[in-house]
Amino acid sequence: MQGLKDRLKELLTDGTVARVVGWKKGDMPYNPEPAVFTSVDEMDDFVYDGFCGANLSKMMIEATKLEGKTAVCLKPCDTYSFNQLIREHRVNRDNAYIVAVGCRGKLDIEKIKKDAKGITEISGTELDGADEITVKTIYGDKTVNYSDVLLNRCHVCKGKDHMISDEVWGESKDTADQERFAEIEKIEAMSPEERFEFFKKELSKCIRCNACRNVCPACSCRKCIFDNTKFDAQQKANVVSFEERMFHIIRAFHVAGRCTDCGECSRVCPEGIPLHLFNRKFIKDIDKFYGEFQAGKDPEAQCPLTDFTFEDIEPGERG
Amino acid sequence: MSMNEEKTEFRPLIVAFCCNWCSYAGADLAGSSRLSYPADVKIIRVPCSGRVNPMFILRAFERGADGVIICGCHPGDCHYSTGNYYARRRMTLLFSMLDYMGVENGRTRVEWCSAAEGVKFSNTMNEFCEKIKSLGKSVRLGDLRCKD
Amino acid sequence: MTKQEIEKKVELIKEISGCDPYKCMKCGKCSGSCPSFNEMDVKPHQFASYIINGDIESLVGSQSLWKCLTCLACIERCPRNVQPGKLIDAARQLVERERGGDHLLADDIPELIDDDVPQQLLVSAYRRYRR
Amino acid sequence: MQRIGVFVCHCGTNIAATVDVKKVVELVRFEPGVVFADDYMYMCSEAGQEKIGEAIKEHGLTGLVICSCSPRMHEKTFRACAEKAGLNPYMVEIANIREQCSWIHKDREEATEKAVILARAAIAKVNLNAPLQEGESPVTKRALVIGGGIAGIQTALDIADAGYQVDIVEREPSIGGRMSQFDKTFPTLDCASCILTPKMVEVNQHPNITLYTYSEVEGVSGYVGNFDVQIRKKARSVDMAACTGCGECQAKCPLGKSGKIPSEFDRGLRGRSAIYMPFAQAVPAVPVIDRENCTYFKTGKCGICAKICPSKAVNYEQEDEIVTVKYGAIVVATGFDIINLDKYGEYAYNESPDVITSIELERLMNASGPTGGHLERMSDHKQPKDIVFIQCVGSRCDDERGKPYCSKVCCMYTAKHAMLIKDHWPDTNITVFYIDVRTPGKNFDEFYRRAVEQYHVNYVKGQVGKVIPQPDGSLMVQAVDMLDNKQIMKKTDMVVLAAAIEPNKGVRKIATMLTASIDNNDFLTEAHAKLRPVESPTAGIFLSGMAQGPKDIPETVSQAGAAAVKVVGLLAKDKLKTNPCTAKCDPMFCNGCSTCANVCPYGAITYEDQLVRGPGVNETRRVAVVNNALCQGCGACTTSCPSGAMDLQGFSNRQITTEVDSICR
Amino acid sequence: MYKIAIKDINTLFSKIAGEQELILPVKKAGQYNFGVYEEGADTEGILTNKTVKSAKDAFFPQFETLYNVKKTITPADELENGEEASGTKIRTKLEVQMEELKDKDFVVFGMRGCDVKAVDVLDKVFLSDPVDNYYKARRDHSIIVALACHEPEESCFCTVFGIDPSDPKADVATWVVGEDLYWKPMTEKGTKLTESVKDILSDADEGAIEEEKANIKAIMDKLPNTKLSLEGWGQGKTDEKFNSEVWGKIYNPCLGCGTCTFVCPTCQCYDIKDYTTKDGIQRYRCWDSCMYSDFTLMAGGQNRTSQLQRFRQRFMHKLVYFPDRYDGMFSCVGCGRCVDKCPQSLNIIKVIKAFEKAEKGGAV
Repeated sequence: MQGLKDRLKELLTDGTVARVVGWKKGDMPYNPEPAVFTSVDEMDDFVYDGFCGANLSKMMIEATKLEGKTAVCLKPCDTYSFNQLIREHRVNRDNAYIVAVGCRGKLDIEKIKKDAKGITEISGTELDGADEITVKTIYGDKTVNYSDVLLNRCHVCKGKDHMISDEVWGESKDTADQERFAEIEKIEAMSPEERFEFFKKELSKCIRCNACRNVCPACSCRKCIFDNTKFDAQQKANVVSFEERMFHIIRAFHVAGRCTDCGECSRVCPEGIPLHLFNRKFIKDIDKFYGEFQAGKDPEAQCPLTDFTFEDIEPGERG
Repeated sequence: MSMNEEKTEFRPLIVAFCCNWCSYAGADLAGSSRLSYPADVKIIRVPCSGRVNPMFILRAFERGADGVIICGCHPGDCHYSTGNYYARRRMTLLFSMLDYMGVENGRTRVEWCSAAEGVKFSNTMNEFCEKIKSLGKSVRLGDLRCKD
Repeated sequence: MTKQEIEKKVELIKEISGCDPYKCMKCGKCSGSCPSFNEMDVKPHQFASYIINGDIESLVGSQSLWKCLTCLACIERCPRNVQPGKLIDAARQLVERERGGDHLLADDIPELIDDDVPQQLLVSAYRRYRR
Repeated sequence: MQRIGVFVCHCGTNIAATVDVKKVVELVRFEPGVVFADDYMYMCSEAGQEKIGEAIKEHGLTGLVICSCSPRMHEKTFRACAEKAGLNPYMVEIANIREQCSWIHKDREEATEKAVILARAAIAKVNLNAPLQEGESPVTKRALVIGGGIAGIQTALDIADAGYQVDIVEREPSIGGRMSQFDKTFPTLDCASCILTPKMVEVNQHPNITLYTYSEVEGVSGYVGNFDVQIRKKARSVDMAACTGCGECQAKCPLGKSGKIPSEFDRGLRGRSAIYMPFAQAVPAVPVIDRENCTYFKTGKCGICAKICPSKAVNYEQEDEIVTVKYGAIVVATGFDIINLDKYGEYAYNESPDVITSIELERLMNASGPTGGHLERMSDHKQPKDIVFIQCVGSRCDDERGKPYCSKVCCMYTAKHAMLIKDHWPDTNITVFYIDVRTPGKNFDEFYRRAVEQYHVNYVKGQVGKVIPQPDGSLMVQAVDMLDNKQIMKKTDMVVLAAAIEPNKGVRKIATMLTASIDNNDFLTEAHAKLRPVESPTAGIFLSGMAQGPKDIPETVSQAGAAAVKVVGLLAKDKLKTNPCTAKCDPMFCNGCSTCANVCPYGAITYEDQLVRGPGVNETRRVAVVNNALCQGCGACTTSCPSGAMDLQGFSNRQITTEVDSICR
Repeated sequence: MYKIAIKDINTLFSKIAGEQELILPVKKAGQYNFGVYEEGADTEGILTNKTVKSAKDAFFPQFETLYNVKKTITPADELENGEEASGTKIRTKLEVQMEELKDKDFVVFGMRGCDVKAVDVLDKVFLSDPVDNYYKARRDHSIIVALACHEPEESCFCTVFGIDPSDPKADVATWVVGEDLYWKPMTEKGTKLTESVKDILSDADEGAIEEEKANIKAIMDKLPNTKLSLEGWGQGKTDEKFNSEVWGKIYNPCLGCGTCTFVCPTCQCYDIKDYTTKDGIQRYRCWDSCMYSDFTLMAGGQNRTSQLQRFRQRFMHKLVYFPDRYDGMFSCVGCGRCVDKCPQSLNIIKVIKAFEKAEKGGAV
């Protein structure tokens, strides 16, 4: 981490970049926040460890509008999002300096907290840390395996390769140990009634805070259609079950073919709704109906929803 | 007594989005050929099936529709050459998602119907109405507030 | 035969053959191709109209059924996909089924095979007499 | 708030019989925005329209809802009526209570209820309508004709004669097309080149016509009135200005005599030189060098043509040239070809040189053809004594080998061939195997009957199953005579196949460039099969000749004239009115993500950096811009736009949503 | 002072729920949230886990209908004798149907010290003139059974606002001590409720809870954020804090989502909207968030147009404007929910610390 910090400071000092988009040390051992650093002094608070799960590519929409280059730390999965943003002309590639940082999977604090309240210190979460991490709490100390408390998305990791970079720092690890579509298939195998009950239960928790939307790098609209008074779609009435469904279906639909499956939506949901189940369903369908497609892999590839073939299957057919 | 029976019979509310060039004309042909279909079907004219935003479909369900059908030109015949191809992909994904969420498969449908297919239009509408009647009132996608 | 019986048989022929006799445009290419034409009392180009007109009795009673070599020439060349060969094969199966001779048991087969039987005939027989 | 007038039409009893018109009027009177509601026997009649006009003035109406027949029927009428009374025509909406209500429902109560709902939806929509102005775009007064066959030639001449500039792009070295290959034409039997050549010359000399031969359309952009077309002028290797057309070069070309290069014009029945004019009367009379076969281009040696050319016109250094020209209208006259017969093994076309297609027969009978007009078998150059004609080879075919349609001209040209042969060599025995003889047309059936009655051509109802080449060089034809119910085994000297015709292969590429639609058989689609038969659905694109469907020469010429009139009608305008129901981008919401441009079939969306100012926003950013003249209003972009920035005027998101709401109320 | 064995706690809930509505933490799809108690519900973990949203919904629901307007149209031929259709052949009528106010008592169980204090904050807003009838009705009928925090978490900092998590002030206070839940009525309402469930409670000694209280205090002392200083915040600080450059440095990661405002027990902003129904409109109100770009949006595009302004607004309101308006009372109760839930790990503690650091001259 120190090496990375030094390198970023160097980039700032030698004028290669005007600012750095990275993570800032939190006030607790596990809550670093995404931040923009503009000076070497500020960089003292820079941190990169297992809790730096946030996908910083979306911050580059604003950052690359500013004068001078912006350095950004992107993990392998974040680079897909960045590529997708390039494709949609949302970031200015020329104004970005991509430091591709290594990743051995990111940690889910909720999983750690499940049996560790009153955390005061966590050690061993750095990129080159051990397989075990130590959690100190006021109620006693605990150790857990790094791989046991990964974010769900890391279990279906897309791989350790960065899709775009200007320089690479650190080693990455492919943490995939689960079938990407296993969760989807499990739901598909349920009866329609069971599926309906499942989603009703999950979605009824939704508080319409819009965290999923606002964190999503594909939801990069300047103004969301749900905030667009012209569409007459704005609603904040969360208890009306239809609203959440409409919101989540349409949100997933709008990012279909553009979603890189970065998993930020599920990570940030305050109610723990597995929102990726919607996006991943579309990805699965697209793969099945129109051939395999990974958004953000190739910035030139045509999005499946703005494309067609004469032989496409008919709606309602299940392939 | 017969009055009561009539009232309890379920009359579905069906919204049909028809493209101006083929299906709307097909509906007109069904009309001028006096091919009847239930009055439960209400047609909204759109320039092209590619104009049908999934939000319109969900909106219809939100407001109490029991079934939504989208009619467009046959693939290859789109007045705008490609609109229905995009619509086909969009609707394929949307319908699959609705199915995935446990909404009854069959409340939504896409049918390609040309300006010459008045018979097909009428048959399709009759069939779709029957299907929706068999599924009953849409509950899973409806907005609770729309209920009386 | 009653009207219902005829209809049933027509349906059966259509089902077995998978062909639509109504597509015939009476071009005669089948008869122009048929090696057994002179042997037949009902000519290949007439098959479709016999079925359309419901004259099943004459068709199944005709010699043509047993004169067709199943050479597939008419099936190959029919421009309308009516494929008279398949129609006549279907009529033949209809007769065979009524006679109860519409299937072979695996145990019966060795007896039937002698060295002169061409492989193709066996395959053709299997196809025709399977349940 | 709008001031809406609702007018409910009885349509005699068409509507009133099943819909309680008076009740509809009463029930919609209280809808938001409605200030006036009335009914009338025939709303579209003069009196009905007057009533509407008066109401607009008297009640200060800002919007109209007409509950009547389909908008496809009378929307235009009522829009014009509104405009006459000073109301923007796009403030009119039609509730279709005839085709989609009264005509299909029997129960009066039910129909009335539905009529009210449809009216309400229309009212809700009008509440959100905004006046739209038709835009204007200028018209470039020059037309392009793609294809220089008889269809293209006639269209170009007619346009040029009307006083407009017109260019012809022809892929081959000469114009003339298929007709120049023919010997005689039915039903009058005049010589094809006698009637075509003068037209070709006229084209060449017409001050208003520019010829681009040996050229291809490379790219098309723009829209009706304003097309930009890139034309590739392939390197001819001969200076058009210097060449006198003396023909020395082709006479001296060493490859000329070898017969190694099959002549395309003669359908491969003889060879040609590497520097060549396809035929003697070629226009322009300037040869081209076929670089693929020319020894000079292959090995760098030879160069005889350049040496002997008296006017030093041969130029090996010439390169392809691309010119971009502006046009107001484009006519597609790409013509036809016959299908490939590889899949028809039973006719032995690839096996025997004496099985030929009808076009080959044309060349064989043509005085300027490979045999000098003497009919002979290609195998032994003997004159055939017995000829069999087979009709419908690949036409009316339901499988993938052929075409499902009737090729339309074969029956007539076969009768023509039979008669011509009988005329020259009366003792030739001719048999025609046919499925049906189709001769609708002026003097057509008489023509066919003459072949039977006067020339005793043997017409046999039945088809040939197989043609078997015999060791002695003859052909055995196995066929059926369906009327005699006899199979025929017939020995003959020559078999002529009436192969199905199909659109020229290049048409698919051209149609894609023009965004003109084609049908499953690759024929260009008309805007309307009956009412707009020479126009493509894409504005500014017109159809002429076989590219649109099988037809004979008189029909082609009349269609060519019709297309020309349509073109002239377009070019005569200084400005075009554009459809105002186009897409519109709200820069405040636009992400500049290019999704909409990806789905636009007309290339109507471009991106530019625009200064966007609004609450909290003051920056220059990439936003979508719609070209109103190009946009046809399909709305594909609006659905693909995730932020809802793109909207369609006349069918806006809010308008459709409100219709949905209103119907589902 | 009473007690009940925790293993029998469902009996207590059943009893309460039998007499009136009971709202308590409910586990649904892996998350705890306040909800209506249903017979036989799984109450495992509800005594120790923090809910995602606070109990605010019980008094000020995220969505509530205010009234309906109904339009009826009667054709003339259907009018009853004596009714008159004036002018036209149809009579239309508009009716306003007020939503009924809460008129039955209900119990909220399991609110912590912070949540209870948060209700005081809401009271200031909704019960001062003009009084909000919908809120008042709910408050009048609510009986709060609070629960001392058995296991405070590292995000907790209620003591900063003078709240004692070991001794919640409510109608009834309860403590988890060993295998038992101790129960102490504190108000008249509380005593009445206790009377109704007395037969399933047993008498207990007050001494037992003293140890639990001391425990809780000791834990609170050890927690990292309980020493936070509020110096420099409160009344009269508007100009100084509003114009500070610190905001510009720290707002950046804020997504502008509404998570913090929706999980907050004291955020009280709402929006009122109309929904078109079959035959009229329904006027409802729902929570709004000052983090949203369409919050208090006016025709001209105002009010706050940048995320910096919106971000500043929320914390200024909690720590400066509210104290200014209500005698120094902060509208944060240190429950720590926003600390737990912010997608970007941004929170009020970081804001306060950033200002502290900046005032000491450090880089922010």
